[in-house]
Amino acid sequence: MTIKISAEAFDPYQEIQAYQNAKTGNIGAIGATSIFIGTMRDFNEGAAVKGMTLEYYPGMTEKQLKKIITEAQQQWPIIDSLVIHRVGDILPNETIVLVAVWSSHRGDAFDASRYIMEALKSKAPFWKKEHLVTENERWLAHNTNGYKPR
Amino acid sequence: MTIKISAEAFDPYQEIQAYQNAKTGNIGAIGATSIFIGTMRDFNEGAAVKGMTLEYYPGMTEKQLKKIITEAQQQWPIIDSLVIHRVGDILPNETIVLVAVWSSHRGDAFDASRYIMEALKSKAPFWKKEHLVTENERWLAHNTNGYKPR
Amino acid sequence: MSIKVRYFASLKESVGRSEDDLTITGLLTVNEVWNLTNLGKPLPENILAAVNMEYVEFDNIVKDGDEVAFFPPVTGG
Amino acid sequence: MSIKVRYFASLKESVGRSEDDLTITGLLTVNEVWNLTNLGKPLPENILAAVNMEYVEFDNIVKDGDEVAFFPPVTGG
Repeated sequence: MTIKISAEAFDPYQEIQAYQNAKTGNIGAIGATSIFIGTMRDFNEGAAVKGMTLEYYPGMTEKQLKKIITEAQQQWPIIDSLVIHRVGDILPNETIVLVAVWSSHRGDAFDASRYIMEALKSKAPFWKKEHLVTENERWLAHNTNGYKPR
Repeated sequence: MTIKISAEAFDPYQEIQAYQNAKTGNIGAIGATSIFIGTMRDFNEGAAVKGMTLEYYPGMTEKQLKKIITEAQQQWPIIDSLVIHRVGDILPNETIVLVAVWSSHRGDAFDASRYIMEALKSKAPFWKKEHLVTENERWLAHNTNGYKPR
Repeated sequence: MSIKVRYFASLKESVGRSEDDLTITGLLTVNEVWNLTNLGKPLPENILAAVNMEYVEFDNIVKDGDEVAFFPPVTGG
Repeated sequence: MSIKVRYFASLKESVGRSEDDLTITGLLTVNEVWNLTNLGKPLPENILAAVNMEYVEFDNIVKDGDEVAFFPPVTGG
């Protein structure tokens, strides 16, 4: 389990490759990798968005992420996991969050990565303030439930 | 929608990066990327495995994959998708399959990528013959359902 | 009429060939195609059939020029 | 006893500061911490509370040295 909070833009694929290359044990047991990448869109809730500032609670954020991943590990046989979340000033098309889960079987990898994403969105202390093209700013009020059909 | 059958080993992350870099339209609409990577394990159904040969049905395999992805597109608002499946002789730790789905929202990306994987495993004509460490060979008899808890 | 018949994976190994060319007259079902090309050999359990690269039932009627395929359950991914 | 109080995101902007240091005697709930540091200002709707970086209910008792945080619903990911 590795958790990173990044104040700089990152390439999710380079991060996963570097993480995998550094792995040693258990390689041959990995049959499934489920990855989710959240990216900043340029349009949200009816408005064109030119940028975003992501605030977090240093200490609590890492603590809650660790708790979420530990809960996932208790429910599914996870071989390894990597979660990276961006903070600070973000531009459209940049990566906000990366969740990667390695497991022997695909059902476990899918279930665990989705669980981590949903829990992260409902429990990890991050807050988004959008900078609109109109020069207005707005804090997002709440996240939606990603399990429900919209 | 892009479908590739690859007789050569491929790096799934390089493939995704190259595919994304070649994209033009709709970039700012992408909020979610869900990726599944299936990897060859060195142990399966009670035996150590040193290699595998993947047979397919040229023409029908591509046709069925296209049908599966089209079904996914009808069910979820997918911006783009990439499916690459390996054939031929494969070694442990090599990638067997890559499914990537780009969408605006995470629920759609998760649902669609999982749907494509499950449909691929039950309908796309690929057959695995395992080469065991004992020098025995065996055809796998059937795939399991990845939605059910094992 | 002329029909191409193909076998894949473990079925290809058990029938001992990858394809047959079948020339006959009159209507045929997929099941009858199997019986004509594999005289006396019962269809192994769980075998699937496709006509022109689409899955079909065994009572499906085959037309001139069709490609009929028989194969075991798929195990890709 | 001494308590650190922190505010985040839109709540930080509406209270106009990021933290308070509170020194009092006697037992206190999280709700009372808010009332003491934000005299007369009602707690905005949906605000969450944490003590020492764990989510708590507002009737949770606060101890000397605790860090109490108030913030709006989270919107990461």
